[in-house]
Amino acid sequence: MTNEELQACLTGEFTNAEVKIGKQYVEILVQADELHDAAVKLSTLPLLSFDYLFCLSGVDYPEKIQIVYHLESTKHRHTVVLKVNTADRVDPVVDTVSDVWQTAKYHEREVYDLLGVKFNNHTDLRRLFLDDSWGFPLRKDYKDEVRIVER
Amino acid sequence: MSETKEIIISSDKIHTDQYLVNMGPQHPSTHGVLRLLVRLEGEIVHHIQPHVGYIHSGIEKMCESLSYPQVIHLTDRMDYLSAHMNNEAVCLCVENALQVEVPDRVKYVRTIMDELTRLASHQLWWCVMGMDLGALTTFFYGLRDREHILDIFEETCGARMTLNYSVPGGVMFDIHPNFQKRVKAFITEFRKKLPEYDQLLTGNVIFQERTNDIGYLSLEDAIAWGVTGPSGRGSGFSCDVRKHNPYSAYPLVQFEEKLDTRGDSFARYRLRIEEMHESLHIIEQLIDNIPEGDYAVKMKGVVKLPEGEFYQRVESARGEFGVYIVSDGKKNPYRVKFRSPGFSNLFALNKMAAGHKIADLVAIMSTLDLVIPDIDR
Amino acid sequence: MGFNIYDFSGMTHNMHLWFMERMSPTATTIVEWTVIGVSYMLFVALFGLFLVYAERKVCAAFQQRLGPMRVGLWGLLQTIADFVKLLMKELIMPKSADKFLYNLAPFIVMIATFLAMAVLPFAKGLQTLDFDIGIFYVTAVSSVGVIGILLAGWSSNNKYSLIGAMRSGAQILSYELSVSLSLVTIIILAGSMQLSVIVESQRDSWFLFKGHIPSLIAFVIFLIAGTAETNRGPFDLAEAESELTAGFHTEYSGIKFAFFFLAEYINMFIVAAMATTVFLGGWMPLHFGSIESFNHVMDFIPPLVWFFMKVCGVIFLIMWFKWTFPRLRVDQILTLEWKYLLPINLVNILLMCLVVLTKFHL
Amino acid sequence: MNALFQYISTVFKGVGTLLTGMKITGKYVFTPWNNVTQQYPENRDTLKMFDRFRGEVIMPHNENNEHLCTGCGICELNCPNGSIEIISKMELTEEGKKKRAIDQHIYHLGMCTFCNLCIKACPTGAIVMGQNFEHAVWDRTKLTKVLNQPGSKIAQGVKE
Repeated sequence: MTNEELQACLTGEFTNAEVKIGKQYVEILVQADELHDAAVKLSTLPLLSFDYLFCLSGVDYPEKIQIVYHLESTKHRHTVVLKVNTADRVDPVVDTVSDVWQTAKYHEREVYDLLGVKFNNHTDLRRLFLDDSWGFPLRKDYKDEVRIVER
Repeated sequence: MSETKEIIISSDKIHTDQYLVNMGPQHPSTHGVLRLLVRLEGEIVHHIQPHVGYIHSGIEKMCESLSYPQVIHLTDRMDYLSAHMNNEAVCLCVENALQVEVPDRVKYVRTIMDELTRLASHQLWWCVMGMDLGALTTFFYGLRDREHILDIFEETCGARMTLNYSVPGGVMFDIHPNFQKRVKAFITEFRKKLPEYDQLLTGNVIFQERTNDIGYLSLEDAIAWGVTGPSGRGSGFSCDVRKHNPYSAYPLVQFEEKLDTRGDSFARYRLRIEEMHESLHIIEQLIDNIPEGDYAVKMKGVVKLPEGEFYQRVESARGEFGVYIVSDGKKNPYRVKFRSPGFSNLFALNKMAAGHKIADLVAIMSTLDLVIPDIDR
Repeated sequence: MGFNIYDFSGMTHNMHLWFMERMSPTATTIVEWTVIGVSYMLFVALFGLFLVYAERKVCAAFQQRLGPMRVGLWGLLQTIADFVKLLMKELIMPKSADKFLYNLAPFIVMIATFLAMAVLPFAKGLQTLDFDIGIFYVTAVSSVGVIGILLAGWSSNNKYSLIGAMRSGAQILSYELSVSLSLVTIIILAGSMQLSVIVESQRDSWFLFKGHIPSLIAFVIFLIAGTAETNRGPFDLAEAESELTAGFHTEYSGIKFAFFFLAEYINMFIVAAMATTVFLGGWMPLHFGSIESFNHVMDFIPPLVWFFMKVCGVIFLIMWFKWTFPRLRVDQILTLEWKYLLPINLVNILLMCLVVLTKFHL
Repeated sequence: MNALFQYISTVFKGVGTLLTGMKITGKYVFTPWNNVTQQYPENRDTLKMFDRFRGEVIMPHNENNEHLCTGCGICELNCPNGSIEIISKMELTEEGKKKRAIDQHIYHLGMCTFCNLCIKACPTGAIVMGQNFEHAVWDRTKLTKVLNQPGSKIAQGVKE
């Protein structure tokens, strides 16, 4: 599907979501509480069948933390960017999608490790790279006087 | 596999305990500081829990305080065996964001460099694969041939591994006058050496026994776990970014995306060997036709990306490498995320190796071709 | 004393008489034991060092390298330097190791190799024990070494060591069978288990040629099984570096490690020496039936040289295996033995019996 | 009978592949003149690095002890790791005008990643990559180098 078709299709399917065509991909911003349903829908609807999650990143914005899922359909070869904002920046919580795309299990652990986002229903939410005493280094307000040298 | 089952049944009667073995962080076959917590029963692997982070260097955090040209040199140090692909990914991302069209010469040179990097990486993988299986001589034959590629890199880029050759808008230097001659000499030489690889290892009956029907990964699992590169293609997952989202000079060349549906260690092995043939084929198509022109477009002194989010996918030697840049219009990126192929590939290891023996675990890990800084970043 | 490079029996006999004239029989026995013991130890140390050096050079040549080049001319003193280093290294004992067995294990391995060496005929008259069950004795004592390996693996209290030792146990017990059976093939041909008789009966032609195809098959099987018995690649599962770091000797350091290391190389020598004695005519020179002049030239080369030339040839072959093949997996190694080597061996014995019964070999 | 045939062919095929492998290694073991090892410290005289080789940052001086560095500090800005520090001073030119000049071009070799960004950015070509690669020293303070030689000054006619 082209981006325009995809946008039309997504707008029809996801009524509460905000769908727009970004610089490269179609972007869909869903509500935090609808994330899991949206993920299931995206991956199972035959017209969409986004079965391949190739990137999962968390971005720390001043008011919120945004989780960005880059999805591709190996059948239709179209790509979509699924976004979700957390309600709270300090103690962010979203649902896990690791039951939809297995690879998300470890990508979510990475996001939890570096940004402190808690994923509901995640089976094994532990820190991945750092030990438990670290802060969340990818947050913008993270300070480390010893290891980070400001110039 | 049938033997495996029998042993499990008989040990149920004896009531043996499972035990944990830490493979790594210092272990000869984890190729770096990877730690696998392996639950074993006798020789049989029941569960593998990878523990990563021993070489986590916070590259994504560091990038947030660097300018875009400076970010590139850090990407050399993630997957140091596909340094040029990583460089190129950032450059392409920046160029797309700025809507800069690079000269054709740059595209050709970048593509040749990509394929040379892929060859060098696969050569190192081949020799390490042999070494993991106990054939130490392959290690030296692979390194011997890789040396020629590193010499080409050194002559043109000035470094052997951490190339830092791509810059936004082009490449750092023009290709060296000897470049084409050397590359062609290498191709002729290596075309003679590749059949030796097959005779020494691929055809060997011991090697066949060690890899056939070992470490099966189904197509569904490969997609669900995001296993890309030759490892994913070994399961029939058509995931070659060069084909599906072509960049640089890849739209201009003829090459095949090799797929194998068997999904075992040997499929992954065979695909990498065939990718070496394909890489040689791609370079042959390009090397004589490098167009004249500038080796870089003039960029502003300070590269500033417009506000927004940019994503670029390239095919590194290990799989799909992605760069996700969030820009707030300043000269530093607001957030950089690297989608490293090794990260996703590693965590499918449990899926592949559970139920096999320790020796197979080592072989399977080899066929995944892990580079630990790529996983940890 | 009648030193004769072609026949040492006169010299040893004279030495015995010389001691007897001057000492009581008991003292003579003790002195002779000491002399023999010291010479064996010297031989093991020196030949072990030589083998380590040779392996490094040969392995380097296979891998298009130069090997050790820095210590001494062509790196000749490298292994001596390494040995000195190993002697000086601290002996580390794991905290929870079984101390007695941990210390005992390297000695058992070493003793087994010494025992096996006792019957090897180096040259005419240069053989310590000439049993009439020589071959049986060698196969018996060479499998004692596995006890040492099992003890080492178990007492180190390390999981890697234990896995390595268990693999080694399974492997050596199985391959013992093939080694013995391939030797049986030649015993049928020779009609004796006494090593000196076996060597003597190869005066006109080696058993490898005499026994036609069955003895060729037996030789190949002996080489494979012998390599497996010495725990060398491609059968080095017990110390599979990429899987078990160092296998059963992971926890050993210093001179105790050196014992295992040396024992491995001396075992390789024993396998090669047995192959030489049984299949390649021992210290007998190479003879071609009717070419008298050629046979005379060959006779001129002393038997010791012949023996060591053949041994080195076989050792080179074993090294060639190691530096070419990938390692087998533990179940494959047993499959190879029980599904391939053993049946082939049994059929081969039948063939050999046919050869002997039809007097085809004479 | 068929199974027996298959068994025998498996054995022969297996042995055949093993012999193929041994042929390859055998080919190399008996041609030792093809060895690829280079005896490094001995071949120092003949060892020549490629001209673009990035060994260390150096500042070439001419015979009058003059360099091309104006002390503009662009290399410092471009360095991703902070391995370059520029200490500039004010000098009086012949016309009596105040002009910025380099006092010390400090280069921390230990922090350098040889990315070539400083060389590429330098407007006057004052710093280049040197070919030396033997950087090991006993004391890490020796890795901090001052690139402009003592008493050196900027060459005539170099403008920012």
